[in-house]
Formats: sequence, structure tokens, C-alpha cells
Amino acid sequence: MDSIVILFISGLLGLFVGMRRQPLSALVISSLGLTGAALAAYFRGQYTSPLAAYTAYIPTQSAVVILLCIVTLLAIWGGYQRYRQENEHTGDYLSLVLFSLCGAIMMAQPNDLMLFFIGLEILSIPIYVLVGIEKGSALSAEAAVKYFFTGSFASAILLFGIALLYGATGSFQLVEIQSNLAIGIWQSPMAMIGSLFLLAGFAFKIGAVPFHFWGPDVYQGASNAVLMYMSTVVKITGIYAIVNVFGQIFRDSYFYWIDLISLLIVLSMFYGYITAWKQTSFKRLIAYSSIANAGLMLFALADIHNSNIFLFVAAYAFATIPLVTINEFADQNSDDLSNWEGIAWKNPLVGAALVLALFSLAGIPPLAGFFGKFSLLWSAVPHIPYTAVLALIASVIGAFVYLRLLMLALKKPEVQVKKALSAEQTIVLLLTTISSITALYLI
Amino acid sequence: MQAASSIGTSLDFYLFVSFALFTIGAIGAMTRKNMIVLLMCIELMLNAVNLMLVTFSTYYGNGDAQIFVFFTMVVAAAEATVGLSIIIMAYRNLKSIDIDMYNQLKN
Amino acid sequence: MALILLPLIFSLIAWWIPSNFTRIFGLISTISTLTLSAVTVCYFKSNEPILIDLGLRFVRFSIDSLGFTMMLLTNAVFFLVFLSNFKRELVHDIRFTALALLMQFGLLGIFTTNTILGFYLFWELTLLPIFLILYWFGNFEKPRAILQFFLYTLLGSLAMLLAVIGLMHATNQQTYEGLLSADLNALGNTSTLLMGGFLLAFAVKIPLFPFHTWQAETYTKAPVAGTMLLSAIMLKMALFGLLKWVLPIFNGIATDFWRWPVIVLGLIGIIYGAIIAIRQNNLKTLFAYASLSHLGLIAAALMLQNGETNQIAVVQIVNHSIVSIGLFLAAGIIEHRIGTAELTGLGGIAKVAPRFAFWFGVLTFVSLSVPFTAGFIGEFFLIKDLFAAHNLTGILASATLILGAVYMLKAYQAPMFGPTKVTSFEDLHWSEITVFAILSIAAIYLGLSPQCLTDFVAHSLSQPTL
Amino acid sequence: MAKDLTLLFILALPLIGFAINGVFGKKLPKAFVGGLATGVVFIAFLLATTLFSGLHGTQIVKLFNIIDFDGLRINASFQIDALSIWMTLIITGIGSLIHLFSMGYMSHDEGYHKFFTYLNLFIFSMLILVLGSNYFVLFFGWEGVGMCSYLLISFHYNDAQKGEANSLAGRKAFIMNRIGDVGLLLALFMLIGQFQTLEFLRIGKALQDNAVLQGSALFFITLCLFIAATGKSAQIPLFTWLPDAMAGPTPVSALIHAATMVTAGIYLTVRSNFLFELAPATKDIIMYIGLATTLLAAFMALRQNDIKKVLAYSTVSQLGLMFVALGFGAYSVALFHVTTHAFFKALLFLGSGSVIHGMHEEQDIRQMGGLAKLMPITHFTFLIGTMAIAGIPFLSGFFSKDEIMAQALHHNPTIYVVLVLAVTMTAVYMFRLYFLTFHGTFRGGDTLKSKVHESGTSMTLPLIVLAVLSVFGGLLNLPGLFFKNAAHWFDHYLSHGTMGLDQVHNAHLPFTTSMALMIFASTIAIGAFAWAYLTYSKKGNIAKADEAQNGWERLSAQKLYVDEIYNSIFVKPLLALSDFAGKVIDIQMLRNGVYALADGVLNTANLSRKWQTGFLSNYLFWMVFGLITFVAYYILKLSVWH
Repeated sequence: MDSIVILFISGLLGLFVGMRRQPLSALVISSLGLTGAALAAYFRGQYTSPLAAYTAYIPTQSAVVILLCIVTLLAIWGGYQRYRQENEHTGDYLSLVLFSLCGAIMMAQPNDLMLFFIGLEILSIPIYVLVGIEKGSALSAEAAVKYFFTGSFASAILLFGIALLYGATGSFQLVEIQSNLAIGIWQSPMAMIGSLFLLAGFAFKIGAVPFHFWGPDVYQGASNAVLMYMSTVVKITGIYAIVNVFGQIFRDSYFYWIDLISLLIVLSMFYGYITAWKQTSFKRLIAYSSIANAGLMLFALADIHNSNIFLFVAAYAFATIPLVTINEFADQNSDDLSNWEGIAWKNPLVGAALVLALFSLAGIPPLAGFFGKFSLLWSAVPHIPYTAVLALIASVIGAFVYLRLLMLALKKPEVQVKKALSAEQTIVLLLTTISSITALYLI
Repeated sequence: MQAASSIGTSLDFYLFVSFALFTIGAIGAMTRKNMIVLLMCIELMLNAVNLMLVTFSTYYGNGDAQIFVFFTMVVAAAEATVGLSIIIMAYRNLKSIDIDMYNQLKN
Repeated sequence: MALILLPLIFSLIAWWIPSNFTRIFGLISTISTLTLSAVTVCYFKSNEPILIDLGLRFVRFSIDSLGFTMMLLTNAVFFLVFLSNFKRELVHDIRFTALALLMQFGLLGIFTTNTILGFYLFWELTLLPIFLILYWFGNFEKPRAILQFFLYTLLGSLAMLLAVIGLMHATNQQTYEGLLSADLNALGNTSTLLMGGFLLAFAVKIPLFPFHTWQAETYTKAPVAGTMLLSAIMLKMALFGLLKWVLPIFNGIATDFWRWPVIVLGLIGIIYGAIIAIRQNNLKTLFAYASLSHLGLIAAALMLQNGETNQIAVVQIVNHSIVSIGLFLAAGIIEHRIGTAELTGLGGIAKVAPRFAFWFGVLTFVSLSVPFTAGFIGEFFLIKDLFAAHNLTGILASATLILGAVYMLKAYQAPMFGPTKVTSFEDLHWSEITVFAILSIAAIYLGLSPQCLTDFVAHSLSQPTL
Repeated sequence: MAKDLTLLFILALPLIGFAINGVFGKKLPKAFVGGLATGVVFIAFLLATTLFSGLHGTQIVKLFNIIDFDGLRINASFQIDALSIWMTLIITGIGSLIHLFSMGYMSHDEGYHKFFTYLNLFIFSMLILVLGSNYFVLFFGWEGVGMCSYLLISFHYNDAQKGEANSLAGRKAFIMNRIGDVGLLLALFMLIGQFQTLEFLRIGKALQDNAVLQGSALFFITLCLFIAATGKSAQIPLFTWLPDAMAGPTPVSALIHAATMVTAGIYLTVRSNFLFELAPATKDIIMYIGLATTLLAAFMALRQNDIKKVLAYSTVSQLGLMFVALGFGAYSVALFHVTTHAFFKALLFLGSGSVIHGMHEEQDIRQMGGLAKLMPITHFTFLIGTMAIAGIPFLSGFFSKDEIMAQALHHNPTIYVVLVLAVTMTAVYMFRLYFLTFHGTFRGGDTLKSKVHESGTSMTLPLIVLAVLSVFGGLLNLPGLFFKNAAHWFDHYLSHGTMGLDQVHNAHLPFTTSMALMIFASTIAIGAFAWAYLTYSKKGNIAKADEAQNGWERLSAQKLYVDEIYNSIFVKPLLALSDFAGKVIDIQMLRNGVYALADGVLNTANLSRKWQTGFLSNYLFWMVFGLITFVAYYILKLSVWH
């Protein structure tokens, strides 16, 4: 709760400072806000908070909050360069991010569907705006339109599911719903169909096939900064929410929906990776890779009683952010893959970060990505082994995609032109690189 | 769950109406090209949900759902504002509100 | 512990070494690793493995005599690779040095780790550097060829990952001893499937017959050093895994199920590789198929799960490392000095480079497994045991002797003797001569008294015979 | 000196020579190199004689342990008995002579030290072969001599015009030998399977205590052993390498391809007599193969015009003769012929070497003639050798060959008849060779004639020694009809000191028969002599040019086209198969198959991207579609499970 408040306040401050056209100070403020939120989450319960009473309503784990804050911080810094130059919307941008982060924290691990829905909207609505934040560009506008309509459509569906659940159980409290369902009502079609509507809504949020269509278009239309934020925070929140809701409410009807999950997994991974192969736009490539990774994340539902998704999402975020940052570094205004040719040679740090990030996404040990994948499969294999087999085959294709990008980036150019990273980018790359290595301590 | 109160038997009727509304909204959203109409369709869907929530709340006789309805309305309003502004911005760029004009982003 | 971590440390240091000291650094670091392990082996008692616990959850190390052998082999191979490339551009490149050392670390990890997950981790860890080495220093005109190598390996190792997870779930064990004690026959067909997962990974690496198509192309296009590393030590990972992990652990239903399929594939590989090698025009391709043939023999023999066969198999593994280093070095020298390894463009080198002719000849005979060389002992006993298993297998396997003579003599005579096409050829550099000499001495020593090695590894190979 | 130490010295000396010459040879003066190489072999010979004199029974010298498994233990151990020592004497004795000869012959060769290094290495491996006390050590030597023979045949690999041919000949020899080796290998495996040991004595012991053998094991073992023998001893079907092996320097042909290595097959058979005795079927096979070989080879020799080729085929033929004897189980007889053959064939080869040396590398006898006056010593010794091999009475060849004929007659008269034919041909082509070379007029042109000279002492001395041996070699094993007490000395010597040979006893013919045989044989020989003298010396007609040959002559000159047949049956198909496997199966089917698979998977991307149309309404539609699918699935599942 404290975290949310801190974020909200710093968001407001950022807004005002932004009006004063002081991008740097806006950055500082929001960074401070994020850090403060993270710290508040870290020290939760070790100090007497004035809001302690309300904390019960938003029981999001500290770890998740911290993860979200750090990821957002990295995303902001990684994409900050452009906003520093033409400081039109810096303040708006930053504060919108912070606001939607509040929503993310609210919805990540809900215990009440009402708060969850509100959190969801608080998360989404700012992003609709963020996507369309480039006034001049038609692509940005189109992306915003598409995202807005699909998004609100999805939230309507989700809402309908909530309503049906309420109809079946007469409560929004996850605990009560679970207990009510547990006493046998869960076989009532209404509850089940409600759960399916929820599933559809979640699938949209994390962008699993066939609810993924908004992904590539919106990612391409959005700026690198927003892309970073969307592709990480939204997914993380979405997967956490689905794990919580399904883990709490529908654990008894596991048998009915697990096959659907497997279907989503297989579809998403194969479709995502295969389609990524032919992309010429980096952002679309990242979008498809994120679709495939959404499929992987869904493995967390295979073993709902102890699903450990944290490692994977962290690894995924820490691998995606540097890539997008490097895309920003390559060329701010275009996302054509041709910019990536031989980019590793422009700057050693970029090279290192790139290699590690891509191998981490491909899931090669000893990088973080592998351990994430391993922890997921570890709990999944006993429950849905054949899905796991298919998933691994798909991830071979995925490795192809990433290696293609890697080979493109490592291609030695005739003339080596050095190019300096901006300070924030350097920090981001360093942090992500280190973190993707230090996953070793998990061995 | 306590027993059904006043509207007990006609519960199904309300449900049917709201479901119908929802379906109409969904189909409209899928078929219509005008963005304003699209927005309206989505509003319709949300309101269908509202109706259902209210129905259930009366059925169970507890007020949670009705509170939820208010929230939903607020959310819907917010969405409408954001949506409209987005539409306007889009219109500035493409001089059209026909949704099919907006397909430069594709593979 | 330093035994294992030393290469990693070096590979990290390497990035900060100025480029004109690079090759010295590579040499020094490999030498020091080698000497360290050589010194330790003196204090090593083969019946009490060295235990190393870094307090990690999934990875623990336990160096038994087999592991120690492979470790020495690895260090020696890397030392020789660096020494033999001392005159090349390659070792001036910091990236190669660092990656190679990283790879060395991975290999040492594989050979010494005590947990199945650790085995997988290091297995994959070696993949990263070799991929970069191949990509940066190889001359693959199409990325497809190198991706093919990667596809194969990755497919295999992911199958292994599943098998590892399944194994750990099924047995609730992760250490070698634990898995040995676990009774997998209780799992029935599941154990067969799990073993299949491992075998797929190994079959790609060894490589066995239908999974070998990456080999020839990769060997031909890779830089010589990369090819040496691949064939001399990386392919041994699979044999080692077969020998140390899979066969003892799955002993029972699973091995009974897989034995003959693998043996048959191995035999096909032996004959198929040899026959193809006869007509290859590129020296490196020829040697690639030759090693397909040689390794098929070892793999087939391992499946017999006979303690003594395994001891000899170790001898043959070492021998194959010696041979492949030597031959690929020779091929590389030719390629490097003349610019082509195509036999049609070569001939009469022996006139202009007598020293090279001599040493290449020695290595050729070593690979022909003439008496007084390790290969003689190795092939003799491996084929003997295959023959004992089934006459036909023995007879087919012994075809490798004849066909081997055919293609090896061709590979030696065509460039060395034959019509004079090469008029100027810079004779061997001292570093290269040293390498050749070391190899030959090692081969001959092993050929005269293999007992020292077989006794050394015997303890860790005391597995249930059939 | 203790026996085992002596033995070790015998083995070590050639190795030392090999090491020193191999390492420092290039620096050292030629005289020293040659002297050292010759010296070590000669000392080895002297040591061998001491062993020979002090020989009683069988003694095993264990050097060290090669491999030690509880199933099987193999030692590097050596065996001193009549057979091995006898072979040692031949190898070192003839070997030292030929070393001596080479010092002169190779004097102008730049690879002088290399040559002697290889020769010593060969002597070493050959000694290992004959002295080994088990089949494994024997196999060591077996492969070793193969390697050396390869090295020495292709010794002149960088000769201007013949270089490639030389190296190819070496390759052919090595591969053919390898085929034989595989036979030996399999035999060893089967022996291990049967006896769990490879020691000659143990196996022989086990057989004497009539150990039970499974089924036809013995037949297959002996058969494989014989296959090995055919490889080394150039019998049908593996004989084609020996004539090509003449590409090597002549001393090599004398040492390896006449005196020692090619007799390894006979040694192997004699050594394993206890096995062969129990496998009559194999013995028959041996006998018939030997017969065919001796006949065909003799026929091929009739019209060869290369002086060394004639000798090569005669070697093959003589070896065939020995195998016939082995087929009859007359081991000592075969070995006796090995001995005498070693004498006179070495003599002949060295003589031809001297001729070639004098003729400046000219080998075609059509270019020779009338050399008798130009190189008298060579001529004289060569004549003796020819007479010996042709079976002129009371020379060594006469006795040894006669023994074999006697065995043949005793066992199977028809075989005897065929042998007579072969022997006649032998006499004919040998005398043809002799007269064409040394008599008549010189046909090489005057320029060459002026340069022809007799060879130096280092070359003539061995000739003389060998000539003496060829004359008196027969005394070793006189037939029973002369001095009774000295008769069959060799049989007794061998049979008393060698495992298993004391079991077998050669048939002895009654006095009259053997007398008749000898007379008949000598008449054949002398007849052939006379005929050849008339045809080639008196009428002075010479060998025709290749074109002029009529049917059978061409057939003989072209070696019955065996090489061509082998080429089309084995070599070409193998190469074709290799091409097919390499290009079609491996690349087109497997590799491109993998590529096709990968591309196929990845190209579905072209399909899957079409799904992303860019139209919002489609997106919404697919979302609803997914939702409906969910519901439909749920209903389905519900209806299935309830």
C-alpha cells in the first residue's frame, strides 16, 4: 500500500515538474519514487505504516513489488534518451508509467476481484495513452486505437467473467469464492464459464495465442520506452494475477482447464517463435518472442499449488530490457533489423549485454533464462509432460530466432565505428548483464 | 447463500437480457467500422455486465455488486474519455474514423 | 577446486590482456592448468575421489579416476591446441583465448561434476563458446551450416534436459551415487524413455550414424583450432557421459532395450564413415568421416557394458584425441601454408618439407593403429569384445582396419607423395614439432603399456557387468 | 650369457640400430650408418648361433605384461625353441648379408640412412614375429613387418617418373596385407574365445589334453589363420601385391619379399601345426590353394621380361610349393624349403640387384645379354642360384623340392603330376632368364655397354656366401638314402624342439621310389637347361616385344589379367559405393533432409504471418473465437466426463 502511495505521489510530482520542462528532475523524482516504493515494499512490516490497515487489501508480495519497481526503473532509464532530447511529454510519460505501475501492484496478487479489476484498469488506461503519446505519428495513433479497443474489449470480457463468478458464488473475495466453489458449486456451468471468460481476459493481458493480436502491432507502434514497459511489467503482472486467481479459486477444477492451458502454451510458443523468424522489424520480433514467452509463463499454472514464476519473469524482463535498450541505442526512430548489423562492434558493453541477453532468452545455461525455464519445467513436467516436450521443440526454433539476431549483431563490419552509450543506457546494460549472470547463485 | 428475494423467478430473464446485450455489443464491436460505434458497443458490453451484477446483487441481497457497478461506471467513463481522445488524435493523423483505414501495422 | 576454477579465472582475466601478450597468456594459462592437474595426480589415490563442495545446491564435484583422466586429457588438449596454433593469427585474438578457456572450464566441469544437473549445466556451458568460436573464426558462407550444428546439439541437449528433470523427479536423487543406488528398473518403460533422452543428446555429439551430418560440414568450415577442440575433446563428453552416467545408472531394462540399436548404429557409422572417407577430396572432411568411423567403434563397444571393455575404451578415447589433434593439425598446416586442403591441389610436399612429411607419416601410422601405438591396443580389444558379443559385429567392425588403411594412406600419400604440385612449403615450426612429438610419444607409451591407464581408471569403472 | 639375456640382446640390437640411425642418421657418415646397421644384425646372428648351439627344449622369456584382465592376460613374452631360433638364424643371417649388400647398392641414394633405419626396424619386427611366445606378440610383428614393407616398397616415393607408382605399390601391399591381418585378428578372437589365452604352449597343451571345442571352431580358426597366411605369403587370392612390391629397392625385394617376410605365413602355419593337424578340411584347402598358386605363378613367370618380376613370380610359385607341403602336414619339409629358398632366392635377387646396379637401373632383360663376361662373379653366382632353384641335382633346391614331390606322390599321385608340371615351368623360366641375361650379345646399346661394370666387394661378397649356402644347403636334410646317420637331421632338429611337431611324422618313401623320383626330377631340370640353352643361347632368339606375343604368351605376360579383374570386381565398386554414399546418401538425403526440415518449419512463418491481418475487427473476432472455443471445449469435456 505504501509503495502505491509513494508511486502515486512521485507520479504527481513528476507531472508538475514535467510541465516545467525539466526532464532530468522528472527522471530523478520518478526514480526516487520507484526506489522508495521498492524500499517500502522491502521493509514492509518492519516499520509502522500509517496505512497498515489497508495493506490487507493489497497483499502483493514484497518481492513482486520490488521486481516491478526495478523493472520499471530500468525501462524508464533504458528508454529515456529520446525524452531527454525532445522533452515534450517527459513528465506525462513518466507519471503515466508510475500511475499504471500502481495499478500493476494492485492487480498483481489480488484477494478481491473488485480491487483486481480496478487495478487492471489503472494499469491499462495509462498505457493506452502512452502508446499514443507521439502525437505526430500515424503508427503510434493506430497502435493506440488498436490497443484501446482490443484492451477494453478484453476487460469487458473479463468483467463478464467476474460477474458470472459472482453470480455463482455471491462474493468477490477470492477466499469466499474458493470456499463456495469447494463445496461443490464449482461444477455449476456458470462458475466454469466465468472462469473461462477470466482466462480469456488474462490470456489477452499476457498476450497468448489467439488473444495476442494486439501485441505486435502495438509494440511496433509504441516507442522503445513504452515497449519496454509493456513487454515486461504488463506481462509480469498478468501472469502473477492469473496464477493467483486460478491458483486460489479454481484449484479444484484444475482438471477442466489445464488442457486449455496446454493448448495456449503450445499455440503461443510455436506461433510466436515461428512467426518471429521472418520478421524484419525488431519490435515485432520482440513482440513475437514475448508471445512465445507468455506461453512459457503459462507453465506456472501446471502446478498451481507451488508455482514459482518469479525467476522466469525476472530473467525474461532482464533479457528483454537490454535488447530494447540496444535497439534504442542502434537507432531511436527506426526499428528495422538492418540497424542491428554488426552493432556488437560499436561498443563492447553492448556486445556483452547482447550476447548474454540473447543466450539467456534462448535458455542456455548458466544464464538466468535457463534457470527460469528450468524452474518452470521442473514443476510442470510431472503434470503435463507432453506439453513440455512440445515446448522444448518450440524453444529450439526460438533459439534459432535469437541466434539469427545474434549472428546479425556479431557480424564483423568492414569499418568499425565506435558509438558511445548514454549514461542511463550504460547503467541499464550493466545491471541487466550482471543480473543475468548472477543467477548463478541459484545453482 | 441466502434464499432468493423479490425477483427470484425472473432471474433468468434478467440474465438473458444482459447476456443478449453483451452479445450484441460483442458482435457490433466485431462488425462495425465506425470507431465511435465501436466505442458505443464496448460501453454496451460493460453495461450488460452492470445489469448482470445488479441482478445478482439483488438476488443475493448483498451490496458488493452494486458498489462494483459504480466502479465499473467510473472505469467506463474513464475509458470513454481516453478512447475518445485517442480517436480524435487518430483522426488528426488519418482524417478518418473508419477502423479499417488503420491497418498499416501488420506483417 | 583450483583444478576446476582455474580456467574460468583465466578466461575472465583474458579480456583485460593486451593483444600482443595474448598468445603467451593462453599458453601460460593452459600450461599452468596442466601442470597443476599433473601435480595433483601424483597425490591422487584412485580409490578415494576428491570431493569438492562449493556449497551450491545443484552442483557438487567429485573427481574420480576416470574424471581425472579426462581432466588431464582436457588440459593436455587445450595446451596442445594453443601450442600448435602458436604461429597463427587465431591465438592473437583475445576472444578466442577467452572463449577457449571458458570452454575448458565447462569441460572440466562435465568431467568432474557429481550431480546430474551439474552435468547438464556444464554440457550446455560448452555450447556457448564453441558456437561463438565457430561463428567468429570459421568460414561458414551460409549461417545455415553453423545453425545446423546448433540445431542438432540444442535438440539433443533439450531432450537431455527433459530426461534430467524426469530422472530427478523419478528418483528424488541428484548425486551420482544416489542415482546409482536408485532402482530404475522399477520405472519400466519410463526409464527406457529417459535413457532415450540422454542417448539422443549423446548420439548427436558422438556422433552416431543418422545424427552426424553436422560433423563433416562443421569440421571443414571451422578454424583448425575449433575442429581440434571439437573432435579431440568435445565429442568425448558424450562418450564420457555414456560411460560414467547413463550406462551404470540405467543398467537394466533401459540398457537392454537400447544396447543393440546403439551398437548397430555404431557399426553403420564405422563402415559408412570409412567408405565415405575413401573418396573425400578435402582433407578435413576426410578426417571428419574418419573420426565418425572411429568413434562409432568406441560407442558400440561401450554399450557392451563390460568393465574391461570400458577400460580399453578409455585408452581408445585418449588415442582418438591424440590422433585427431595430430591429423587436424596436419590438415591445418597444409591449409594454412598452401591455402587449400583439397587433395586435387596437393602433391609432392614430402620433397620440400621432409620434417612435416615425417611427422605427418608417424601420425598417419598411429591412426592406422599399427603396433606399438595406443590405437593398436584399443582397436584390438574393442573389436575382440564386439566379436565376443556377436561374431558378425566383430567381423563388421574389423572392416575398419582395411578401409582405414585405404583412406588414411590416400590422405597421406596424395598430398605428400604423388605428382609435384607444391613447390614451396615452409617446414614445421618448433611449436608444431613439439606437438607432434608429444602426441607420438604419448601414443607409443600407451601402446606399450596401456596397463597403467586401464588400472588407473579401473576403479571408477567397476560397474555391474552383464 | 644367460639365454633370456641373449634373446633380449638379439631383439634389442636392431632396435638400437634403428634408433641411432633414425635420430642421428642424417649427420653421421654413410660408412658408419651402414656399418652400424649391418653390425647389429650380424651380432644378433652370432648371438642367435650361441642360442642355437645351446638349445634344448622350449624356454619362455617374459619381458613385461601388456594387458592383464581376469579373463585374459597377455604378456610381451618370447619363446626360444627350435622353430623360432631357426627362423631367427635365417632372418639375421640372410639379413646381415643383405645389409652388407645394400651398403654398396644404396651408396648413391640420398635416403641412405633412412633405408638402413627401415631395414633395422624390419629386422626387429620380423624377430618379434618369429620369437613371440603368443599370438598377440606375433600379431605385433605381423603388423610391424607389414608397415616396414610399406615403407620400403614406397621408399623412392619422390622418384621423378616412378615415384607415384612406387607409393601406390606400397599402398597396395599394405592394404592387401591388412586384409590378411583381419583374418589373423578374427582367428585370435576365436582362439581367445575358445582357450582364454594366446600362448602357443597353453593352446597346444589344451589341445593335447583334447579340450572340447565348440562345433567347427577349429575349422574357422585355422581357416582365418590361413587367410592371414595368404595375405603375407602372397597366395591366391591375395598374391597380386608381391609382383608390384618389386617397386622397392632390390635388397628389399631380396630380404622382405623373398627370404623372410613372405615366409611368415609358412611360419605361422608351422607354429600352429597343432591346430591345423585337427582341421583336415583346412589342410586340404591349403594344399589346393598352394597348388593353384604355384602353377599359375609359374605360368605367369614364363613370359615376364622384367628381371625382378620373373623372380617375384617364381617366389610366389615357390611359396605355393611350400603350402602344398604344409597341406600334406609335412611341416619340416616346408620349412626346409623355406630355408633353401631363402638361400637361393636371396642370391638370385641380389644377383639381379647387382645386374641392375651394373646396368644403371635397367631391368628389362630384353636390353641385357652377354653380361657373363662383363660381370663374372655375378654371373657365376646367379648361375648357381638358377641351378639351385631349377633343381639341378645335389644343390640345395634339389633336395628340398624333392622332399615335397615325395610327399605329394605319397599322398596323391595326381597332385604329384601337377607339381611336376609346375617344377618344369620353374626350370624353364629360370633358365630362360639366365640365358637371356648373361648369354648372347649385349642388346642395351654401346653407350650403356661401356658403362656396365662388375659390382664392388660389399655386393659380391654376399653373393658368394649365399652361393655357397645354396650349394650346400641341401646337406641340412639329406634324404634317407645317403649317409644314414646324418639323414633328416633337420626333421629331427625341428620335431624335437617344437610344440606339436613331435606328433607329426613325414612319410618316407621306399628306397627305389625316391631314387626314381630324384632321377626323374634331375632329368627334368637338366632337360630344361638344355632346351633353354638351345633356344636362347644357341639360336640366340630373344624375348619378343609385347605386340608380337601370341595368345598364351600374352596371357602369361599380362599375368592372366588378375589385376584388371580385381579392379573391376572390388576396387571400382567400392569407389562407386563411396561416391554414392558420400554424395547421394550423406549430403543429398541426410544433410539436405535436415535442411529441408528446418526450412520447412521456419517457412511456415510465411503462413503464420498472414494471420496478422492488421484489421482490428479480425482481432476482435479471433478473441471471441478463442473464447467460444474455450466454452465449447468445456461443454465437450463436461459431456464426456459426466
